[in-house]
Amino acid sequence: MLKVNNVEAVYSKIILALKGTTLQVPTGDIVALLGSNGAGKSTTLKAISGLLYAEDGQLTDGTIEFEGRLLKGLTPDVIVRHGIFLCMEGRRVFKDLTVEENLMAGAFTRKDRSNIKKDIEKIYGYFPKLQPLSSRKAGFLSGGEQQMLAIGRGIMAKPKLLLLDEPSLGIAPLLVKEIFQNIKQINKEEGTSILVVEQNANVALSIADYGYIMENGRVVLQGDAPSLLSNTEVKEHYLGIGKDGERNYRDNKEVRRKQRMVW
Amino acid sequence: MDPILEIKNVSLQFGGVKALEDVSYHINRGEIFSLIGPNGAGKTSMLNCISGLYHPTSGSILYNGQEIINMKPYNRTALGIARAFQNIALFAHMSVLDNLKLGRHSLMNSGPLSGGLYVGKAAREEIEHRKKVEEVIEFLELQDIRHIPVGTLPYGLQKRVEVGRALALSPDLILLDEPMAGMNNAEKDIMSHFILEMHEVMDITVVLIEHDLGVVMNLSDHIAVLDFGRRIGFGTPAEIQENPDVIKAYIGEETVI
Amino acid sequence: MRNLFVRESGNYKTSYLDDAKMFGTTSGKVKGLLIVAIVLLLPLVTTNYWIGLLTLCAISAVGAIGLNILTGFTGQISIGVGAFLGVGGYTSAILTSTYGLSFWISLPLAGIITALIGGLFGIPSLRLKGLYLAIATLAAQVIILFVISRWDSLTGGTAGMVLNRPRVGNVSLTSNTQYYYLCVIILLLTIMYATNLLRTRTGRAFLAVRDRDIAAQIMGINLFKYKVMAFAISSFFVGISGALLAHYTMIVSPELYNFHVSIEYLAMILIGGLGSVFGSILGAAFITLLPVMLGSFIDILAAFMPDFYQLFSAFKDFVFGAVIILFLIFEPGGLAHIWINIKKYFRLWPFSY
Amino acid sequence: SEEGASEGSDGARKVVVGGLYDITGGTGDVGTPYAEGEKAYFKYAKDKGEIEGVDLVLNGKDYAYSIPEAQKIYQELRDKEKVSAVLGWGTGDTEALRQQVASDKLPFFSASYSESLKNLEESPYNFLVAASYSDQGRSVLKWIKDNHKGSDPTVALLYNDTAFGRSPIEDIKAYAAEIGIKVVDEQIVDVQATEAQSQLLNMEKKNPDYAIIQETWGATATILRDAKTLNIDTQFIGLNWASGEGVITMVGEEVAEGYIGILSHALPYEDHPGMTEVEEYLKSEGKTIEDINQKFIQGWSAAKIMVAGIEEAAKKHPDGDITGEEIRSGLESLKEFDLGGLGAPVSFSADNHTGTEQTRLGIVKGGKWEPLTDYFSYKD
Amino acid sequence: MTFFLQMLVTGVVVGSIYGLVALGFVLIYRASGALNLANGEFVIIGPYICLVLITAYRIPFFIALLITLIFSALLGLIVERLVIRPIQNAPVVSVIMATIGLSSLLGGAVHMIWGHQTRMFPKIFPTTPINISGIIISPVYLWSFAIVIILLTIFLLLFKFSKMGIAMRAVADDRQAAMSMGISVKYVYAATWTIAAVVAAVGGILLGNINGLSPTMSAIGLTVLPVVILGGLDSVLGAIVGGFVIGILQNLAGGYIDPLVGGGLKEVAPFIVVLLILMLKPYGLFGSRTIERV
Ligand SMILES: Nc1ncnc2c1ncn2[C@@H]1O[C@H](COP(=O)(O)OP(=O)(O)OP(=O)(O)O)[C@@H](O)[C@H]1O
Ligand SMILES: Nc1ncnc2c1ncn2[C@@H]1O[C@H](COP(=O)(O)OP(=O)(O)OP(=O)(O)O)[C@@H](O)[C@H]1O
Ligand SMILES: [Mg+2]
Ligand SMILES: [Mg+2]
Repeated sequence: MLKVNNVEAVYSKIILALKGTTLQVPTGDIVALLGSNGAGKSTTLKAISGLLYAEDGQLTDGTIEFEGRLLKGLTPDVIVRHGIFLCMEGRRVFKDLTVEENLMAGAFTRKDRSNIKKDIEKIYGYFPKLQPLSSRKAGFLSGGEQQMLAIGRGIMAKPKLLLLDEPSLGIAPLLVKEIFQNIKQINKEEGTSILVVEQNANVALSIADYGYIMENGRVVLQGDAPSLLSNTEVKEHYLGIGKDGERNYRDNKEVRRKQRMVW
Repeated sequence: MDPILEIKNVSLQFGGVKALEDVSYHINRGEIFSLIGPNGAGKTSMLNCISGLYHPTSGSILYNGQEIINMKPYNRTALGIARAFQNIALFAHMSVLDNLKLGRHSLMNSGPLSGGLYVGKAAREEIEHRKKVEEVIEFLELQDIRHIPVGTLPYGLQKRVEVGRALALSPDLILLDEPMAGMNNAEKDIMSHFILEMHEVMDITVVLIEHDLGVVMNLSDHIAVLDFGRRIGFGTPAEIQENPDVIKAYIGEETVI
Repeated sequence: MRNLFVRESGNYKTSYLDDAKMFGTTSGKVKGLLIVAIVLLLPLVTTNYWIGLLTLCAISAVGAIGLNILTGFTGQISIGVGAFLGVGGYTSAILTSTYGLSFWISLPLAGIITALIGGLFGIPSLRLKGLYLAIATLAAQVIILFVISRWDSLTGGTAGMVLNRPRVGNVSLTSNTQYYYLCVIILLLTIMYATNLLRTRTGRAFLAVRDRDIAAQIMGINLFKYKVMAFAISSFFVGISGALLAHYTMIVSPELYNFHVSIEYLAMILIGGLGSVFGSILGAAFITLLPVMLGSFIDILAAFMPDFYQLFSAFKDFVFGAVIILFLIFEPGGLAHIWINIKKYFRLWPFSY
Repeated sequence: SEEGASEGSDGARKVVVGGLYDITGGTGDVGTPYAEGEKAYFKYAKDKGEIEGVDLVLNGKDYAYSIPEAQKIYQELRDKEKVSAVLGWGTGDTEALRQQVASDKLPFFSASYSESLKNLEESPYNFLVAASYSDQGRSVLKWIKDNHKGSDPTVALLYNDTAFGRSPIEDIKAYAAEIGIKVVDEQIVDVQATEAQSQLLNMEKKNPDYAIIQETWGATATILRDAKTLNIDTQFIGLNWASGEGVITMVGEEVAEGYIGILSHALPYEDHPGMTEVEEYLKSEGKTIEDINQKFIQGWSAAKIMVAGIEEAAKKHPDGDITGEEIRSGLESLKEFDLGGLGAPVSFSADNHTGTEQTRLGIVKGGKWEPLTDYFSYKD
Repeated sequence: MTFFLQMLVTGVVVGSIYGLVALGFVLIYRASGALNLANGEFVIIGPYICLVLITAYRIPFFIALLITLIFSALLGLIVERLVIRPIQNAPVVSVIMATIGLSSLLGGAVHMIWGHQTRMFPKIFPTTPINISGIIISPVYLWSFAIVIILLTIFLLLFKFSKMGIAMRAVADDRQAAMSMGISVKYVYAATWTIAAVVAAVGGILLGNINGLSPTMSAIGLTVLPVVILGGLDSVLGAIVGGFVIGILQNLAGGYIDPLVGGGLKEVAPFIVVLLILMLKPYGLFGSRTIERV
């Protein structure tokens, strides 16, 4: 349903962030996009949802195609109306709006306004922590609570394709699993296709059908989840399972040195 | 054992919400201490109480045995309590260098006069503190981005600068709020090493909030666990991993650590 | 209320500090000297009329730099500059005319007293933020002017007071050129101060307060102290500028310091470039000279169509507004930013750093 | 004209007079016709070759009633246009330029008739071409004294908080005391005021027989309107800027009916010998007296006096540039200079720049101003 | 007693007009977080157009009013499109600066088109004052009062029950995030500026009917600044309440304190009071406080 064909993107006309990225999201699938800091994951998502321009960025090459329609030149709001919704990196909740109002803002483009109340309850079902906070200004929420709210907004939008940028950021481990189960569930029940950017490769791949790995602006590796999980490269770098399988910092300093050189 | 920081029955309320409820624990000099708990448990609020941004509704906080509960934030910094924020709070358009220099603000003392005239003290001060700052840059390996405005750096590096700014204070106690959030494991490893070294080499006492239990269990000497603003566990990593409440509220049964 | 000074999107102005460092680097010093030389030689080549205008530019530049320290560096918008110019002017007027003090004593005193009053009206910044504070400063202006126009015994009320040009020994600086030199020298000192301030502890603290006051606190910055300090320092220069203006025009009266003056100064630093010392000067010159330029342009038009004179006079305002808007559209970074781009363009320019 | 005072066209001596107008500023409504009047007379005089061998130029600019702007423009007139005399406008700016014109030796008229300008030590180059505000006030008091029926009259003063508004107040109070009229109340009404009810009700408490208004048209209209609303029966009397056609159009006939004001100058529809010149000019421009108002006549008169001064100067100094100093002495030699009824005749001398103390009152009848008195001085 | 009541009533009705003008500020602030210093000019342009329609084209008042509002809406749209949108990514201070330029530009235009002299509206509202047991009100005031109340209710409902309310606040809060919600920032901006211009025009027409029209009338834009922050920059209700408070306060100050201090307080009092109130309530009476936490 989504086709990104070797896209190039620059910020402020100089910083080349994407150098020919190509990836696809088949209808009804969950696709994981992994990669280290600065790889260009967020940029890719921004490019898809048309938000690049707002950051003084541009697509200099390549095409993005959604359900056979080229998204070139469409403004973010139109793209959302076409059914692509991005949960932006770093939460970006509306500080001055209450939790409830934030969720309503998420449903802004929806026609079926009658169901909104019901769906808000559903969100509280997914994230019980938010229920008691419903009338509090979102700016006061804790980091994790804000993250939940951000994801909640995405679910409220009922998009065809949901783009999640690091949903597990700042979320407690128990909840991380829960959230990803919920994502899986939404994908099943609502048939929402999902493209998820994650640092926590384990969980991401655990629910994903397919995965891409980016390094400085390019897709360097791709494959279906199981194959990636078993890939040694991936294990070492993104699953953090050292050759000895266990991490231990306290001893052997030289490992530190070595690993730092990796940077 | 000699506690650098003692938290005694601290409670904090926001209108109806109890963010912290009668929390007590102590942090020993030179240790790495972790504060964990589910989202909204009150971890950041706790740090805010320590650094003076929130004022507890009751309780007391002793730093080196001195009551600091009524101290203004900027005075606590002067005592050597540094802080790196959960949501990056860098001065986005300033260079890495200037952000770090700002970290040393309370150690410098040139005023608007000497500064404006740029005579004697001010000039000398700038030079000598620049040296200190360079040490931090050296330590965190920020050399090649020294002059870049932090706003355009990728998230991971910004996190590192955030820590660097706290280190620039050459503090005795450093409060790190989720310094590894949004990093992949490789990057987490590196940050972990930095943390270890700042406590081993610079013997700084570290208070760490982190959701990656692997890291936490691995680095910490002691851990306090919060849930709904209450302390539900306190002890060594080993003890914490055995603590049923903690497992139930936070770790979860089948998590591999 | 979102931060009034930074764009929301990810890219940030980087020019603030670099600009300010203009005279900091060694090549900058060369440049500084060159500029000084040019400025000091100007009177030899231009007409008396132009010297007069340049004097006004220099005077408002001092004030603009002052305002920029408050608004550009520290992020406290002030629409009360007018009143503080007034305080400076009146202080000097009272000290020289009523108490017969020498200008050379009254000038610094004007600065200091304005600084005190400025600091006083800076106290609300303890609680007020952004536009609320801005309008509070407007209130300060209204109140100060009310007091001035009512304190007849001291200020001569609405009629105002007359002053004299300062004297060196027993020559009075009556000629435009002499006064021009005085103002330019003071401007140079102001520039030095501001640029240095910006690259040292206090300046950095100001910037921190502007961008993230909570984080600033954790850096060990006492918000209140620095905000009030910014108000005081800023007002000091505004006061100086006010005194210079008063002795130039040899009159002070409440009507001289109305709201529009405050807006003009705000315009200077916004057009010039927020947080840029150099920008403040460009802005001051721009806002002082543009109407004059337009004026002479109008005269040319009017020469052909005398009957349309009124129309043209209004046309002046129209164009003035249009120019400002076009500016912001094509160069939100302000004149200073344009300047930088120009310099980027002339890579090999002898004294570009 | 970069080179101001110099050989003009056809070898005539060129005299440039500067003008400070308010077209776009707070007093633009009266400032514009006044400026028109000044320009008109210069055009008229030039075309008619009023002064033998002298080429008259009026170079005026809009300063939008802002003092800083006035100062800038004055510099321009002095240094760029090289003017040798100035026709100014407002009280604030006239005051602000007083010292400068003195040190630059440029004769300065303005439409502001502050008593303070009479002081020759302080303002050696300012001339008053009509009765000062204070004299106007005194004349009003005198008129009240002479015409008031019944118990001794009480007066209130309404003005705004500016140099202009306060200019005559102290003198009025002093003179009132002198001739035994009680000033029972003073109220400040801002130039921009949307309503003046609190002031008027406070004034009403003192129930004065008369209220003297020193305002411009806008505030005057507000006062008269609210007075009507609150049906206050005080007789309002405006000084010259508070009277004139504008007030009537702004408040409407029935409210204006019976309002008294100083008519320092003639109204276009009055017939005076002086009007023939004006009509001549208007005809040449294809205009009628419908196109002008009293403020136009006021400007015209000021310009006429200035030109007369220049003429005297030209006579005295048959060749070379005509300097400000010479124009000043030229003006000082004007005696009982007759404006043909457009305004009171003026005389100046080396020790007196007060053109006249005479002025007159008018009253609104049926939506039109009618002279109530002839030109008179409170002294006689 | 009647004196007091008279002051009170006058205050309320004058205040209602302040409120209306203040509303213009609030609307713009809610969307752009900026202060529209051209509001004063917005206020005067409408009535001029209306006046031309009535006098030159002999169009009956209420139709003229309608056309005027459409004109004003267009004005708002054009301004948004040509001035505000191009700089929407610039810092708020730049937007404020732009409005300063705009005020000079529009002011000049008004002068060029309609000249300097004060123009009067033909009497639309009955002029004979209404006398309620000694308290006298001119009908224009009653009208404006009624209109303000109506507009207030409309807007409160709009913001309470339409998506527009949330959209506006979302945009002001974080433009980029708002876009990602599918909110069209363009649309929100255009809408706000349009509404603001219309509101201003209504205020201007009422004012024009009271005092007549002249370019200097734009000063009202500043007069109401204390009103705006007293009520709270982002509060519709605040604008109106603030208007009443200031209006009343002005008249009471004028009525009772002026005689003691020798007058002139009417213009200054609002600023003094606002300064004091702000020290107690830094975000005005109804303004929402900015949220900062780490
Ligand atoms: N607004 C911006 N202006 C300039 N450069 C930017 C901007 N945003 C991102 N970049 C640069 O683009 C590159 C890719 O950034 P991006 O945020 O896409 O990486 P990422 O994969 O999301 O990393 P992270 O895991 O830290 O989010 C980085 O080098 C970053 O510095
Ligand atoms: N200033 C405030 N006003 C109102 N409520 C607040 C405020 N600060 C924190 N809270 C509430 O207090 C609780 C604790 O917040 P805190 O940020 O300490 O959680 P946390 O442990 O840091 O969670 P996370 O791991 O998600 O960061 C949360 O429910 C939050 O909503
Ligand atoms: Mg990212
Ligand atoms: Mg937290």
